[in-house]
Amino acid sequence: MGKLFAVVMVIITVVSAYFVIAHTWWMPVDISVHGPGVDHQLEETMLGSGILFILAQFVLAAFVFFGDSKSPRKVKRFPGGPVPLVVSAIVLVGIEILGLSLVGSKVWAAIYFTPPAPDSLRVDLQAEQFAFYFRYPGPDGQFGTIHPDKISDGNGNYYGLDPANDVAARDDIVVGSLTIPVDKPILLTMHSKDMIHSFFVPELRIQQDIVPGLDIPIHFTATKTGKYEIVCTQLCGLGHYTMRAFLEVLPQDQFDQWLKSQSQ
Amino acid sequence: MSSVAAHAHGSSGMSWFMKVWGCLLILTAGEVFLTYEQLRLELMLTLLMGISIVKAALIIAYFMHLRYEKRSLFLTLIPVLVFVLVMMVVIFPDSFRIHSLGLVTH
Amino acid sequence: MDHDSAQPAAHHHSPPQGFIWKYIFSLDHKVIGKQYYFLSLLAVVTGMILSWLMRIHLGWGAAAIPLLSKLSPNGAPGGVMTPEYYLSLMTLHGTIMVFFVLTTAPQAGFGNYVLPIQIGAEDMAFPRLNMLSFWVTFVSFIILVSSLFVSDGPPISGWTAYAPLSAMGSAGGPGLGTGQILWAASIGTFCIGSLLGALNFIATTLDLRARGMSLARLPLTCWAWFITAVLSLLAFAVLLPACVLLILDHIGGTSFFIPMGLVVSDTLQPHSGGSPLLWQHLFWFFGHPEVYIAIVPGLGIISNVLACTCRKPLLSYRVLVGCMITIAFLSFTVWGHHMFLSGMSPVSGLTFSVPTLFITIPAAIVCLIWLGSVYGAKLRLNSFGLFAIGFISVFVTGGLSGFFLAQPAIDTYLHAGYFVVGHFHFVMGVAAIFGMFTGTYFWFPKMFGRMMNETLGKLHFWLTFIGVYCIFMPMHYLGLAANIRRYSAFTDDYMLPLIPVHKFITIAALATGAAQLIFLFNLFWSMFKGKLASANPWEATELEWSIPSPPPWDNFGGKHPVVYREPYQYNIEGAPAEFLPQDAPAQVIRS
Amino acid sequence: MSESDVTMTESTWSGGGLPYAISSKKLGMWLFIVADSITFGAMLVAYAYLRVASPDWPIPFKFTPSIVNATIMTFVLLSSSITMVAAVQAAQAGRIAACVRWMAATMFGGILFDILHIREWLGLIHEGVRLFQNPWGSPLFGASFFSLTGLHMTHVTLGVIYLGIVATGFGRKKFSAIDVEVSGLYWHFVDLVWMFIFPLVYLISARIH
Repeated sequence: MGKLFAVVMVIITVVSAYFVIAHTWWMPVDISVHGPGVDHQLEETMLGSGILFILAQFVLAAFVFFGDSKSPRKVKRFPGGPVPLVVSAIVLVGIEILGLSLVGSKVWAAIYFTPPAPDSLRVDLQAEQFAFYFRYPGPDGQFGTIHPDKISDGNGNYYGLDPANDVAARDDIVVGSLTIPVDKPILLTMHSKDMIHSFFVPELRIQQDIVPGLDIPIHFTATKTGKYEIVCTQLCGLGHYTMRAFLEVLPQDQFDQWLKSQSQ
Repeated sequence: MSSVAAHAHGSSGMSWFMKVWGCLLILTAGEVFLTYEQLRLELMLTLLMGISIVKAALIIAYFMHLRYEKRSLFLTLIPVLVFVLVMMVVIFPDSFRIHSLGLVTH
Repeated sequence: MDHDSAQPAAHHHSPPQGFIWKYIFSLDHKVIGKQYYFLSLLAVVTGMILSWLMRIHLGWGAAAIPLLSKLSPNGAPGGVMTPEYYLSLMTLHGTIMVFFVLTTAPQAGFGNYVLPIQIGAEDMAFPRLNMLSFWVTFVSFIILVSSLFVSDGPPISGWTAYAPLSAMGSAGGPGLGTGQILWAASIGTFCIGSLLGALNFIATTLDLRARGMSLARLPLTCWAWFITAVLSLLAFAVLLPACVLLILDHIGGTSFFIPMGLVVSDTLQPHSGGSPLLWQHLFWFFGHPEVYIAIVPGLGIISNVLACTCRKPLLSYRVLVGCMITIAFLSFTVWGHHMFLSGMSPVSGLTFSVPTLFITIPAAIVCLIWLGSVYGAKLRLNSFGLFAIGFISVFVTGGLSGFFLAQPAIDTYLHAGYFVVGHFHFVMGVAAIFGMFTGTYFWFPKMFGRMMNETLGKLHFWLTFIGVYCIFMPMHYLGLAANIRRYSAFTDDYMLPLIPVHKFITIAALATGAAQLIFLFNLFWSMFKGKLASANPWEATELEWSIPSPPPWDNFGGKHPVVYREPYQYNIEGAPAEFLPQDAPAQVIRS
Repeated sequence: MSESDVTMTESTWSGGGLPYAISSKKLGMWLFIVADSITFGAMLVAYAYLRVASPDWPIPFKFTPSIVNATIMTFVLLSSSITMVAAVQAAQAGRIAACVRWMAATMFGGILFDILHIREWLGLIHEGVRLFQNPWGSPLFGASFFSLTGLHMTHVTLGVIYLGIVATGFGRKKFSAIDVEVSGLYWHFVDLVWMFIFPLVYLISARIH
């Protein structure tokens, strides 16, 4: 039975590892400036824990393979006793942890601790049950104030703007998908009108919960043009799975043209 | 062995408890006095919590007899309790975050 | 020290009379342990059926499940479930599995049955409280299940019940009115039951140990139950007020978890001032220790059984105890890693990742000590031995994927995907369930006085072991491809190519689930028809194997056992016997 | 079976005795108190968290009558603790009648506390304070005030019932002095919690001028 276990264990380990090594299912290509840091961190961790995974399962398989109860030999103590194992675990895992934390904290800092570039394009995101709405400040560069009592999906005032009394609100552009210029820093301010939602673009390597009651800013720069999906990743109600929007990264001139066409 | 019975028997024990009770009343009066003085909120909060912890310690030590039990009981219960309560304080940065990121709607 | 207080509280209650006092409102820890065990069994079957339904829906969304339309005409018209019904099932699956299976069976079930015997006591310290704990837990289960039958159905907010979705009432979606209140009431009740149980376990372990059973001689199972009880006592005390506040948000109109200016279906909500993050903090302050409440008893059971399987002492008893205590301590400092992307202060995120990563050190040491114990062993691989070895494998696998999620930078990508689902199912679900299987195969002869069928047991192991890898390993791949969890269907373009993987998982889940029928058959068949068990069929050393199977109602028949040595003394050099029971004096063994 | 086989590393922790030299019931009550402290701690932390986050938190308590009333309540509760101490002393000395009398005095203190508290609640409700609104500012003021003091009042009320049961049982010699002492632990704990609720809920919400 021990030998069978060892064989099964080895097969499971090899098959499990194969799909990771072959990248059969893997992250989509990164399109952000900070993304390579995330990818690198993930690959390093995959390498470290992959080696540990294979090693641990193989060693377990080997010990079980040779641990047959029918052999007449006596039981053997593990050479050296527990101390070398404990010390090496503390040292090796400790070093791994410190390394990962140090490198990882830099990646995290690049996303969250750096201030947005002063020339960032400011975009507002409002999430509601099962839709994202994006808002551009328009020619005046200012966002109109949000009045929750004026929010109405019925008459299309998704943001609760009051253009009659609020000058800044008059030229705000509200659209259902996020269009941004390539290679330009974006400052996205997120808020939610009802539940907790989450903004996730796998290609951008950015995920952030959108919490009602908080205006959470996040900034990024996209490096490749194209059309990508934005998905909601925080359970927000029965239509959670349908909640998505598109991110379109355009060359600067096309973006300017698009923005112009929207403000008319 | 220092059991409760050995320590707190008879009237001498009771008069000692009355003194503790007196201390508690005086500390309470002190708290009310501080309130009347209307100090800065942070300062007042620190002082009030300090006094409250002293009062709690008096109640635990004398009324609840923890002082007369084996030291190991104190060493088991109180550090665990303090540790868990102190860990809860870690949530406060997010409370202040509501100030800086709170939704501006009006 | 006066004489009276130095004696362990003896419980000379007379043997119970009549069916009700013997089997329903019994004060006997053994009966209560079995009651917990069967409650968990009922819960795990329910939870598993729910997961089957969910898996079928994820693999074949349009497929009609005929019985389902009868069970819930609203939730599954024509047998095809609605998105909200999927979310209801998901919520119930999570809640039932986490609370009524992972928290209940290993700790309250096996712990109740085995702990008093292993420490040489007649019963728990507070038998009446023990009975109360069970019935409170039972009531809480009934409350939870009753949410299936209210008109709106069970809540759809997941087992984490994130506010404001869970706090807003039925405006937010189906099941969030009465169903959500029932959920919160059920969990609040469960907290009370667990708190009472926990203080009973702690007092029992400290006060009722037999003479010679020093802390350094406690079987590792007892250490694990003791540590888990401490965790429960501290963690459930936080969830309880959180549930009370959530209920108040519903029925009192308060807004603890709901901020100002929310608009749901074009209606401005009257709430103001609350914070959704407050719920998450309170919940995860409980929630992370809860993960260890689920798994630490497993660590204890596996350590205990591994020594018996390997026929040699564990590589280091003290290191294992130390690691379990360290893990328990650290579990109170890491809850923020569930909230890296929740809008929590990013500085806190970084701070929380450090203790989270550090918790891997004691966990790694535990695994290494187990591996070192398996080295050079004379393995007796019967059903429980196989499950114990299998536990090591799945625990390592699940633990290693935790490495990724502990780092906020990587969590940015993996946070809400199937990678997380694979991770926690391996490390908390499968590992803990393997612990329960191990415990069942190991203690069944003691609990029911009969042996389980070994062939069926081994068949059950092979199907389950291969099955869980087929189910949960592909989930990691799905997560790497950014497949989002808690979706009732995959409509996003980039997720469409992943649906075949979901189909594979569904088939694996149905097959593995079917394999559990073998276990259920084995369990109930053996209970009545199994071979009669001897007192010590596994030649183990702990106290429960020194008394008849099943034990008499007062465990040791009025005798007071005395403990002479550490547990797990197998194949000791120069010892007079292959194994040395804890309570046998040296000269008895020699003769 | 020879005694020498039992090697004892540490006498009190090696089994066969009570390591803390207190009865299991008392240990159980201490453990309950730890858990309940954390429950109250979590409530107070939640209250503080919300209060810090709300700029419009009202400070409505005038010195008279609110603070004075709360101070009297504190006095009543502290005094009921000292009568409980006397009850435990009497129980340990075997003076059953005296113990029952002191416990009755303690229960009277608890009931008086409840009455003063309910009177205060009614006053606030009359002023328009509800769980979900109040005339002065953040609606969470009423929510946290009523839930915190309500939880405490529930503890006081249950405590009065608990003391009543123990006193009756002790009077009929069904319960021992240890049971009285354990009920005393609970009562002092209820008192202790008030020592934090009093400053955190009342004193820092006081409006003097």
